[in-house]
Amino acid sequence: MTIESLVWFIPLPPLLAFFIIILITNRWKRASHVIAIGAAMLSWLASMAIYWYANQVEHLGEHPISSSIPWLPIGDTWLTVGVQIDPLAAVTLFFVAWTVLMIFIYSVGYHNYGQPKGDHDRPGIPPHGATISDVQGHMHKVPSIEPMYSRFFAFIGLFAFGMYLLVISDNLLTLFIGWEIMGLCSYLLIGFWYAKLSARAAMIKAFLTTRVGDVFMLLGIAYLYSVTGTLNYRDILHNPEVLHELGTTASGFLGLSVAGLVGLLLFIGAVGKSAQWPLHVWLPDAMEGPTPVSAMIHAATMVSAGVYLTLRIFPLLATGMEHGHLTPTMQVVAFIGAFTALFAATIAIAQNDIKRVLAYSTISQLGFMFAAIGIGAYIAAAFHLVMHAFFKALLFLGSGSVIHGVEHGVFHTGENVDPQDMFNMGGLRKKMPITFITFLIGGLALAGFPLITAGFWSKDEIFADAFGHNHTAVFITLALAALLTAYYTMRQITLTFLGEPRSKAADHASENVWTMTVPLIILAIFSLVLGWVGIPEDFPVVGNIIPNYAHEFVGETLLVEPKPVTFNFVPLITSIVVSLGGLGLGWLVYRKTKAGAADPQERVLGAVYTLLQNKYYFDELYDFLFVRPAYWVAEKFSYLWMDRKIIDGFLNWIAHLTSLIGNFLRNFIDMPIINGFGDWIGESTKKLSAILRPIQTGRIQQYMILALVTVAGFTALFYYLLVYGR
Amino acid sequence: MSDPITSIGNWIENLLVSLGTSPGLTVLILTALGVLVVISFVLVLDILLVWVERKIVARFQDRLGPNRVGPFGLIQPIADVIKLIIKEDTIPAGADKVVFNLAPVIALVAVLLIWAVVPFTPTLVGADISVGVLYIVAVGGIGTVAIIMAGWASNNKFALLGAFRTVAQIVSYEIPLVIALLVPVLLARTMSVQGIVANQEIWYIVTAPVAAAILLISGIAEIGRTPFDLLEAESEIVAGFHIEYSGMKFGLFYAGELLHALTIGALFSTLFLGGWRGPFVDQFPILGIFYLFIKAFFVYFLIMWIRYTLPRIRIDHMLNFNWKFLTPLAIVVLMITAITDKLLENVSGFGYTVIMLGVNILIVWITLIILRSYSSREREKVGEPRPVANVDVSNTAPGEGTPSTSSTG
Amino acid sequence: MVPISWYLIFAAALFCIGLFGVLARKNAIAILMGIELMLNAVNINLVAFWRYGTPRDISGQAFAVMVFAVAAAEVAVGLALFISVYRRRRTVAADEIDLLKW
Amino acid sequence: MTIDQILFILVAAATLGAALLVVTSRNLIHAALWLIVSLFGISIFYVFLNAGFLAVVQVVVYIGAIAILMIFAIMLTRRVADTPGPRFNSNWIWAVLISVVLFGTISWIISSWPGINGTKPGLVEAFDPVQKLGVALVSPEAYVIPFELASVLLLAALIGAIIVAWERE
Repeated sequence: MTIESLVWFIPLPPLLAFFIIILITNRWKRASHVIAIGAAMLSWLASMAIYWYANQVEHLGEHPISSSIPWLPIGDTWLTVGVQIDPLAAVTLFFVAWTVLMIFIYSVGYHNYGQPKGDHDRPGIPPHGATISDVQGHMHKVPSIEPMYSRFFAFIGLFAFGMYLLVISDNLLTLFIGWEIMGLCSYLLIGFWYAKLSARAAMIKAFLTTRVGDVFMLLGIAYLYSVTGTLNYRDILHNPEVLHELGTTASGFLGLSVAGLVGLLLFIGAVGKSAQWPLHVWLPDAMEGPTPVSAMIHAATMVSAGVYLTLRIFPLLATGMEHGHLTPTMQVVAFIGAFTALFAATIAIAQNDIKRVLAYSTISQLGFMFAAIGIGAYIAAAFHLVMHAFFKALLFLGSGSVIHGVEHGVFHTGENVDPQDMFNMGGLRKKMPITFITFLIGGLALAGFPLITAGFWSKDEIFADAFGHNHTAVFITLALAALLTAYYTMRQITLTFLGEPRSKAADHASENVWTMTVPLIILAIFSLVLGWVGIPEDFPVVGNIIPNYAHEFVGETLLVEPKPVTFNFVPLITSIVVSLGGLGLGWLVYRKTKAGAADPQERVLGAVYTLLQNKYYFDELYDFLFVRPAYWVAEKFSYLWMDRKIIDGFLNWIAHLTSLIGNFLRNFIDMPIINGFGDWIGESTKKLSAILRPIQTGRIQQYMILALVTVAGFTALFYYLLVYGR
Repeated sequence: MSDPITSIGNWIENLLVSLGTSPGLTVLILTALGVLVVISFVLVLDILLVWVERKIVARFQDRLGPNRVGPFGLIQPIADVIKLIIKEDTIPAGADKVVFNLAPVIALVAVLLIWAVVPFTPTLVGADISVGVLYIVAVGGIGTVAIIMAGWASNNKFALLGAFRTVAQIVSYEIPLVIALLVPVLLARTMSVQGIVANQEIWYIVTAPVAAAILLISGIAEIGRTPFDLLEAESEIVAGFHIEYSGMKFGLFYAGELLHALTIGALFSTLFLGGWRGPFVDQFPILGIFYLFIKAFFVYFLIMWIRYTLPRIRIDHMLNFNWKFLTPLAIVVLMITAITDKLLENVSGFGYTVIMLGVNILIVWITLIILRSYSSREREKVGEPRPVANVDVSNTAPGEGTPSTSSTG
Repeated sequence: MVPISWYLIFAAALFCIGLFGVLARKNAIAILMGIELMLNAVNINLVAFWRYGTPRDISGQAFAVMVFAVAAAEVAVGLALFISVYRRRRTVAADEIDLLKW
Repeated sequence: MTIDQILFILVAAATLGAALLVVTSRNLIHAALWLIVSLFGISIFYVFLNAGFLAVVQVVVYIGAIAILMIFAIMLTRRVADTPGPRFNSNWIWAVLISVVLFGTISWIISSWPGINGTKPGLVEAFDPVQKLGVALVSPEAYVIPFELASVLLLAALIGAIIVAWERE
């Protein structure tokens, strides 16, 4: 099988797994997860093979692995769909494959496979735990298996299919298809425990918010197709004529060029998907779903998809960019990115829910990437995307592990505490060491701890680019955001793992099964070592040990390979200072937090703290701006006035008229004439049948005799006619 | 002089022809004579069987058995017969006299009829009809009719029940019997019993042991001996279909049963043990009779062994055993034998035998594996603990409320 | 030497007896017996024609075998029907099973 | 009057007599037993006609299976099996009439058939009807389709009988 067909093969296993589980094994938990993980494993193998092969190819950027088939006839041409692996797709494939596989394996343990069925678990609510009696007859409360276990694996299977499709596709259309599939899956998975009101609200919120972005994105795609007549990456993004054409013609909208407008529209789609301000509101609520889902959405797949798309269309954004001077669209991107980075970081410092903190950190990290793209730091963005995928997946899975452990404690003690609130935790480093170590690694990576962690290198590169192309505003904003990032990361780690347990549940927390810990370890390793592939050559000391693989490999994707910025100490110092400073600050503030004590920030920040804790009241704002008016319109205008008065009134009038006519017809035509005739027919039939009835005696032998006599008579007749007749 | 019986036959024929009887009549007379000879021979043998049976059962039960009348009690059966004859012959009230009296006769005749196709020597066989095997089955059917006649005519609940049981058993066990019979037919390419024997250079018990086993088992069931003697389970239905019979009528049933056992033996040895085959039989065909009866008695002994060793099984077990095990196995054996035989069309005698034997062993092995898994499943189904009485009734559906009454397994 | 006509006449007589049974008997099972007789008469005819016509080709016997199969099936179903009728209505008299009466 | 003619007449008389008793005897069990007798006679006819296979199959199928089944059914419906009362239904006159007329017609037609006095063509030696029948039943250009159909029919009848006679509580 050729390498191209192998590419085609990548997304298929998860899809098949989805159908098999849904249709066949949905009652059979073991088979379900075996199938799902097997599928993930296959895709992983294929992806790794592709990745390895892609690394062998010289100038992959010019000659990507691609093949395509005609799909839809449009007029006289065919709309072709195909697959294409260029460096960007290759690296994306790399981290998607790894994280997806890890998450699949993790989910087995997370949903308590092998535990007894719950006492009164119902589908649609998280398992409440089961009561088992051991040999001495002691009753124990233990976690119980998820009632909709198979369903979950089916969904994430479909989700993985969507992501793979999006990554390998060679045109915006199939990318959009994968995009929407993921939208659906996130909807289904956020609302996985659909019996929880909050989950329902969250799923709808996520769906609608992303839909806003998707509408613009679809507009952009349609516009692009109308002007270029194709959606293929190669045809648009890889030939200078088209790019220049697009870049120079004005769209007549805000003075943007066509390229700029299309880029902007697509970017809005990415904003929706990647939860950038102002469409960020859905992501924190998406924490209602099971933690593997959070990891899936916030690290491996969905949010990355937004960045991936923006990276894809980078040539569109960048066309007409003389060196240093940004196009308006890129300015928008840079602004949104930088702003979101800071904005989300500020919110994150005031959250107590362990997963929400991570959610906001995700938003802010994505902000970093967008900012990087905005300032043209293509490679840095891609690099940070990969790194972030790994350590954020690690962090989410780690937090899930923490929650799981604390839940175990809750079951054990029967104490009624929220297992997600960091203020109920503490001291978990002794209880769950593996989780602690891995989480610590992830946290440090997120905070950009110097030299040893992956996050440091990627972030440092972003800083370097921002500084090197002297976009000072962006640089400062990102620096602040990085500081806050380090701060809340440390806050989280301290509250969760360090210090003394702040609740009996936390005291009784326990380490989880290997299916949950092994993925953590693997991801942790990646979050440590992977950064070293992106060390700039001219970095002091370690610079020349490893070639700057990320730069060489990913850089090929573009037509004109961006040259690395010359090394400068300012950004390096900055990133080291902010990370270490933030970490230290976080530790200082939270190192001795007592049980039930209020958050120390409250004293310092005061009202601002409340503001932050309520996320700048964005939900309320949107509620006021959009939701209420929508309700109002629906209630007052559409329902009462339009429906009731106008439409119903008209209909009632028609109905009245019709009934009048009907009555007339009935009284003067139907009853006398037609019915009379009908009745007469019926009556006469009755009389006739009354005469003929006695023949049917119901005695089979009489029937036979009758039949035989008749036959005999006919035989005689025919015999007479045929033999004597002649 | 190597084949006395045939020569005697020829002599009588010549005599008749010389006396001037028409050829058709001659054939008729000869046939009648032959039938007479065979029947009387077999019946005398039957009287001997009574003694054999009683002696052997005595040995099995660690007794001496009849030893008063005559040497080793050899005259005992004669005494029994006399007793049976002089016993009062009762006919129950409300019985259907004709049928009642007819039943035992038919029962015995049905057994005797089988001997018509049993070949005694290469040259001596009652009627070498081309569908001999099928004939055997057919005659078995007549025996069934006799039993049901007896059961119905006795106008007695137990008799009727016994008849029902018997017929159910016999009719169902006829199926594996017939299929097992088909295996030798397949191997010998003929339905004529004589032909089957003639084709057995290697006894078919070597080439088709599984079929032989099936035939033996279902044969025992056919004659209704332990472990299949539900038709006369004393503990349940007093004596089964012949509860009302006394005197010689009962004697006929009794003789019929004994003889049937021996007949099954003869059949088995004919179909699977090479019938009259044995050393020197080609020179002296008369030896065939002895060989045949030696083998037949051996099988008869086997049957008795089983009878006096095994307990009686329950009726549902009996039927399950037939329908769920014996019949499918028989069908499988028949098919596999046919296929293998077709595949081995041009394989020499020895290799053929070896492969056939191997195939049979394979079948047995697989069957055992299946049985083991089944039995283990059964065991755990039986072994699983019954739900305790104090289950949480709140979330159990009504009906499974008091599970202690519902016995598992 | 028996001429074929004997067989044919015999078969016809058997057939008519069976027919009479079918038409006249009260008990449904007796009616089945009549049907069996009729079928056998037909079989006799088939085999006789085979034997006297062209014994080389076996069609006559083949048809007879088919008739056997059909007869067996018919009896099985018929008796099952009568048993269930008996369960419901406590009778197997053909002229009392007249639910299809007007 | 050769010997096989005598045999023929004897057997035919027995068979017809038994058949008459079948349709007339008051006690159904007797009817069934008589049925067995007459079926046995018919199998003897098969023997006369050199159809040994059919003869034996006749005994197996009819006596071994069908008759037994009938007796079973009779015993299961015993309450009405030996009730006194008319054994014929109201219009048995018609039945007699039709039967007699039919018999007359058939015999008349037979007598007017040219090949009435046809005699058996001699069977050549080494001609095994059983083998030939077996081949014919499974050879595609002969009767394999009807054969399979018959087997399917039997299976259907089996299942149908079980379903119909099933006692549902």
